[in-house]
Amino acid sequence: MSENPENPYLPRPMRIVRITVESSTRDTRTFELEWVNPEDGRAFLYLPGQFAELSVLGSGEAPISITSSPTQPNLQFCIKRMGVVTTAIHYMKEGDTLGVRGPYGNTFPLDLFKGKNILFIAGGIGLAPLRSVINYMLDDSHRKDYKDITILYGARTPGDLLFKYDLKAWGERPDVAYLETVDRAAAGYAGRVGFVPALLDQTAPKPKDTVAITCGPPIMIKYVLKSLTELGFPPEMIITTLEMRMKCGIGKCGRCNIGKYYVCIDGPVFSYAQLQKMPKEY
Amino acid sequence: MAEEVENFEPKIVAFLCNWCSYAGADLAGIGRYQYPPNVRVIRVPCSGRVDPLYILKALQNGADGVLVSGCHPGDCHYIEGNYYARRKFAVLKNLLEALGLEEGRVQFSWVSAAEGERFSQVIREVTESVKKLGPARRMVKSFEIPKEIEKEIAEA
Amino acid sequence: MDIQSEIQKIAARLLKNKEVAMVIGYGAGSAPNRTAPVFIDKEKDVGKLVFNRFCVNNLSLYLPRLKEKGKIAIVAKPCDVRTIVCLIQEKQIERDKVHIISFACPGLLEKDGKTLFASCAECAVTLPPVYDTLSGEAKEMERNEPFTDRVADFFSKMPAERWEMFKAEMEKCIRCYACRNACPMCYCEECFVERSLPRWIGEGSEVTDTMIFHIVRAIHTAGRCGECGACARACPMDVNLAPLAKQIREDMLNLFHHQAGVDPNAPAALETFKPDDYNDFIK
Amino acid sequence: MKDKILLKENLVSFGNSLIEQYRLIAPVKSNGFSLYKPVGNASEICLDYLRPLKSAKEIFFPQNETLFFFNKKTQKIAEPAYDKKPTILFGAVACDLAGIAAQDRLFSAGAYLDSYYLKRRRNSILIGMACPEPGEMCFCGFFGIDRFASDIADLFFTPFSDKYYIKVNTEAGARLVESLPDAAAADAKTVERLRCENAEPKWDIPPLDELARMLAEGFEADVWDEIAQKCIGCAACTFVCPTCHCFDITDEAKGEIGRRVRTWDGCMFPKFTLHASGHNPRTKGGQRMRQRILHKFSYFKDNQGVVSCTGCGRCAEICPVNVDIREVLKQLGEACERKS
Repeated sequence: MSENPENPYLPRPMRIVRITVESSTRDTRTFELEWVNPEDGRAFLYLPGQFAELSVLGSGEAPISITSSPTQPNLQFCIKRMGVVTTAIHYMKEGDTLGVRGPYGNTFPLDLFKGKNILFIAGGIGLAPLRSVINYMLDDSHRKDYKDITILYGARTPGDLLFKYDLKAWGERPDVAYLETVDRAAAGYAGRVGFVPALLDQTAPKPKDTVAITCGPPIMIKYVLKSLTELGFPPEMIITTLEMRMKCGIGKCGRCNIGKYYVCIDGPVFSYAQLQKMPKEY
Repeated sequence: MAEEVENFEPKIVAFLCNWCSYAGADLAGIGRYQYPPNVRVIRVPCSGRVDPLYILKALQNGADGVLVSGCHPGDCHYIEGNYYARRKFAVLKNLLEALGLEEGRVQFSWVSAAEGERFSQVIREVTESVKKLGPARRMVKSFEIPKEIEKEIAEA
Repeated sequence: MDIQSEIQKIAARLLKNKEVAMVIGYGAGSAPNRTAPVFIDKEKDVGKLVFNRFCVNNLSLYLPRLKEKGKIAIVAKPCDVRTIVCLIQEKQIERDKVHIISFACPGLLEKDGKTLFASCAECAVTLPPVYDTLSGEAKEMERNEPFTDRVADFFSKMPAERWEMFKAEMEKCIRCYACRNACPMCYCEECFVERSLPRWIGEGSEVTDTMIFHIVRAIHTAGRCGECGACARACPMDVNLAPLAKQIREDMLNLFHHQAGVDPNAPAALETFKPDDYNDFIK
Repeated sequence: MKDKILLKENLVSFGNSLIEQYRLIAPVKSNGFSLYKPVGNASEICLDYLRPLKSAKEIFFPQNETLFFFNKKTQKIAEPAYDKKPTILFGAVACDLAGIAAQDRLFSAGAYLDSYYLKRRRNSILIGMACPEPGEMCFCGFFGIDRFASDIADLFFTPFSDKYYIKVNTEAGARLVESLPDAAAADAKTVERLRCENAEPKWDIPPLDELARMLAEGFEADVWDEIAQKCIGCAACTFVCPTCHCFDITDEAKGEIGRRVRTWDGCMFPKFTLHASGHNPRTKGGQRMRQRILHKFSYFKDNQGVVSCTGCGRCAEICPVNVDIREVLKQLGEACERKS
C-alpha cells in the first residue's frame, strides 16, 4: 500500500448540458452532465444499477442513481426535489457545474439476465434506475442477448409519468411490450387507470425463463413481490434496487447498514432471495 | 488596538418590523435624515418573528452588532407580537451578557412609521456604540482556512 | 417506614387495584452509587423499585412517550414534579392520567457518595408542589453535605473572563445531546439543531455552534425549566450548564415573577406578557 | 528486539525527548477526569487514571474533520495541508489499542481506503500502557483482551515497583528506546507474575460464540424494546466508544468560501436513518439499540473478522440512564433461553 492512498471523497466537476423537466409539477428533472476534465470521465466506468454521489458545494452531497445507460455518451441523473442537495441542484441552470464521485454500488446482474425474458415493473421515480438497464438492453449492440422484454410502468397521474420521450419510443418498438397505468386519470388521458400490482396481475407474465426487475415506492414493491410470488417467480429471479440514506458511498459511514450489508457497496441491487435473509430495515 | 477601533466600520444587522421600523427607515430616507451606512436591513413581518437564533446566527457569521426594532408597545400590527418579543429579547440579552458577551452587541429599539428622524438617531447611536466595542470576536465562527489554500481556490 | 418501602407499597397497591397501568421508578443500577429507570407493570415486580440518593434521572421525560399505556404512576423528586406540572400545562400529558408519588427530597449525591449535586444544594423546594401520594414525612429537608459552587465562581468574574470560562465549558461539549434528551421539557419532535432546511448550526463540535445550541436550548426552556439539574447530571463531559440555568431562573423571577412548575394554573413566562413589562433595555 | 527498562522518575525526560520530533498525545487530567490530549511538556502526562473518559479514536478519526475547502464561485476545491510531524500515542490502554485495531480494519477495508484516517494512522507510533485495575464497568477480559500486552502497540509499558517494563514489538518502537537499559530476565518474570495475578474475573455473559448465535436468532426478539425502553436516544455511548465509526458529511460555507466536514454521527439518534422523503427504516428505540449491538457483535465481525466491542465499559459508564452493555447482553441471552 502506498503511503498516501488516493482520496475517495473528492468530487470531480461536471457541467450541466441539458435539463429536462419530467413531471408536470416540475419537481422532477433529468440533468444531463458532461465531464469538465475528460480524464475524469475515462476513469468513471459504470454499468446499469450503480449510483453516484452528486455534490453542490455549500449544500452537500446526495446519492443519486444513474439513469443513463453506459451506451449513451453523457451521464444523466433524474432527480426529484426532496432535501437540501436536490433542492440546490434544482436551482441550477444549464452550464452550471456540480461535483460527482463514483460510480458506486453493485450493478444489475447482467449475466443472469442474458438469454432470458425480462419483465420490468416500475412505479414513479423508480423508473429512473431501471431506465439505465432498459436502454442498455435495447441498445442495438445488446438487444439480441435478451428474449422478450416487457415494461410495466405506473405513476400517480399522467403528469407524473417520467421520460415520456423514452416511453413513446419503447411503445413504438416492435420488440418491446410496453404497458402503462396511472393511479388517477386526468383530463385528456385515455390510457389505463389502476395500480401497478393490478396491472401486473392482469398481464400475468409466465415465470419460465423470466427475470423480474422492479423498483418503486415501498408499498408498491410490497404488493409486486406478493403478486410475483403468486405468479410463480422464484425469489432468485426477482431483482430490486433499494434506496437508503447514504453518506459516504464507500462503506465506511455506517448509515446504509442493513444487517451486515452496506447498501452502498453490497447493493443497491439485491434479489428478493437476498432481501428475505436481511433484517426488514429498509 | 486603538487605531484599529478608530478606522473600524462595524457591520450591523438590523431586523426591522415591516409595519413600523421598516417604514420608519423609509421615512428617514424620504426626509433625507442622514445616518451611517453600517446597517444591513432585514425586513421581518413583526419583531415577534425574530427568533433568538436569527440574532445568534448573525453574530456567528460575523455581524459586529445586531439591532432588532419593532413597533412601540401597544402599536403592534398583530396587536401583541412585540409584547411577546420583548420578554424573549430580555431573556436573550441578559443571558448573553451574563455569559460575558459585550453589552451592546445586541440592541433593541421601538421606532414607529412616523419616526424617520428617530430611526436615523437610533442607527447613529447603535453604530457609535458598536464602534466603541470594536470588531466582534467572541461569538464569531472561525473558519481556519489557510491563506494559501484560500488563494489557491480563489483563482479561476 | 423508609421512603423505599413506602414507594414499593404504594406501587403494589396501585397496580393491584388497576389504578395505573405502569409505575415508572428507579431500580438498582449496574454498579454502586447508580440507579436506572425501571418500568413496572406487574405487582410482583415492585421489589425492583429502589430509592436512594443516586436517583439522578428525571423520569417525567418518559411520560409523554408512554401515555398511550393509560394512567401511569411515577416516582418523582420535588424538582421532577415541577416538570410534570409544566408538561401538564403544555398539554403533553393529562393530570388525571398520572399518579405522582413524591417525597421530601434529601438531595442527590454525586457518584463519590459524598458530594451534594450543586443543583440540589441550591434547591429551595424540597417538598413537591403537587402530588398524589407522599412517601415519608412531609418536612422541609436540610442539606448539609459539601458541594462545589461553580455558579458563584462563574458570576464573580468580569465579562471577558466569564466568556472565556463559558467558552472553555463549551469546548468540552461533544454534542451527544444527552442534556437535551435527558430533559423532560425537550420533547420537540424535531430539534432546531437537527433541521436541515435551514441548517441552523454545524453538526460538529465547533465552539460557536455548540454555544448556539446551549444558549438556544436554555432560552427554549425559559419559564419551563423545573431546575431539576438532570441535564447537567446526564452530561458525560461534565459541562457546567448551571450558569445558563441560573441566569434564566433569576430573570424569570426578577423580571416576570415566574417560577416554573409551581402553579399549575399559571402560564409559562414567555407565553404571556404584561403591557408594563420590563422595557428599560429597549431604546 | 530486546525489551527495555525505564525508571519511573525518568518518564518525564523520556517523554520530553519525544516531543522534539513527534506530536505527543497522552492522558492528561483536567476538570477531574483524564483525556488523551496533545502534550506540550511530559510533566502534564497523568498515568494515575482508570482509562481516559473518551477513547483514543479521535486521534486518527477526529470528531470534526475538514475533508476539503471549496470556493463556490470558482468551483475549486483543495484538501487541507497535512501535518507531517508523526504522532506518538503514549499511555494507551489495551482496550483502546484494540479499538484502534478495529478501526484500522474498517478504514482500510474493501476497495476504498480512507485516506484521511490512513494518513494519520500510518504516520503514528503507539505506546501502550498496562491497565492496573479494570473499572467497575470494564469487561475487556470477556473479549480476551490482555491488559498487559497488545500486538498493535509498537511499545508496551508495564509499571512495576519503581520502573516500567517496556515490551518492544516493532523496529519503530525499538528506535525510540535504543538508549535505555535492557530488561533483565528477572524483570520479565516479575511482569509475567503481575499479569497472572491480575487475571480477569469470570463474566456472567454468554460466551462470544454462543452470543453470535443468540444475536442471529434474537433479531426479532421483543427484548429489544424492553432493553431500549429506558434509552433516551442521545448518542453519548457511540461518541465515547473506541470503535463506533458512523459519520456524517456536511457542507459549511461563509460567503463563497466553505468546507466539507465529516463529523461523528450515531445510530442511536432517531434521525440517523431518516430519508429525505420522510421514510425512516428505524423509527423505534428497540430497532436502534439492536442496530448498535448487532453492529458490534455480529455485522462488524462478519465484515471485518473481529467483534467491535473492546469491553472498555465507557458506554455504560457515561450512559445517563445506566444502559449497561453487559446487562444488555445478559438480558438478550436470557430472552433467547426463554424462547428455546
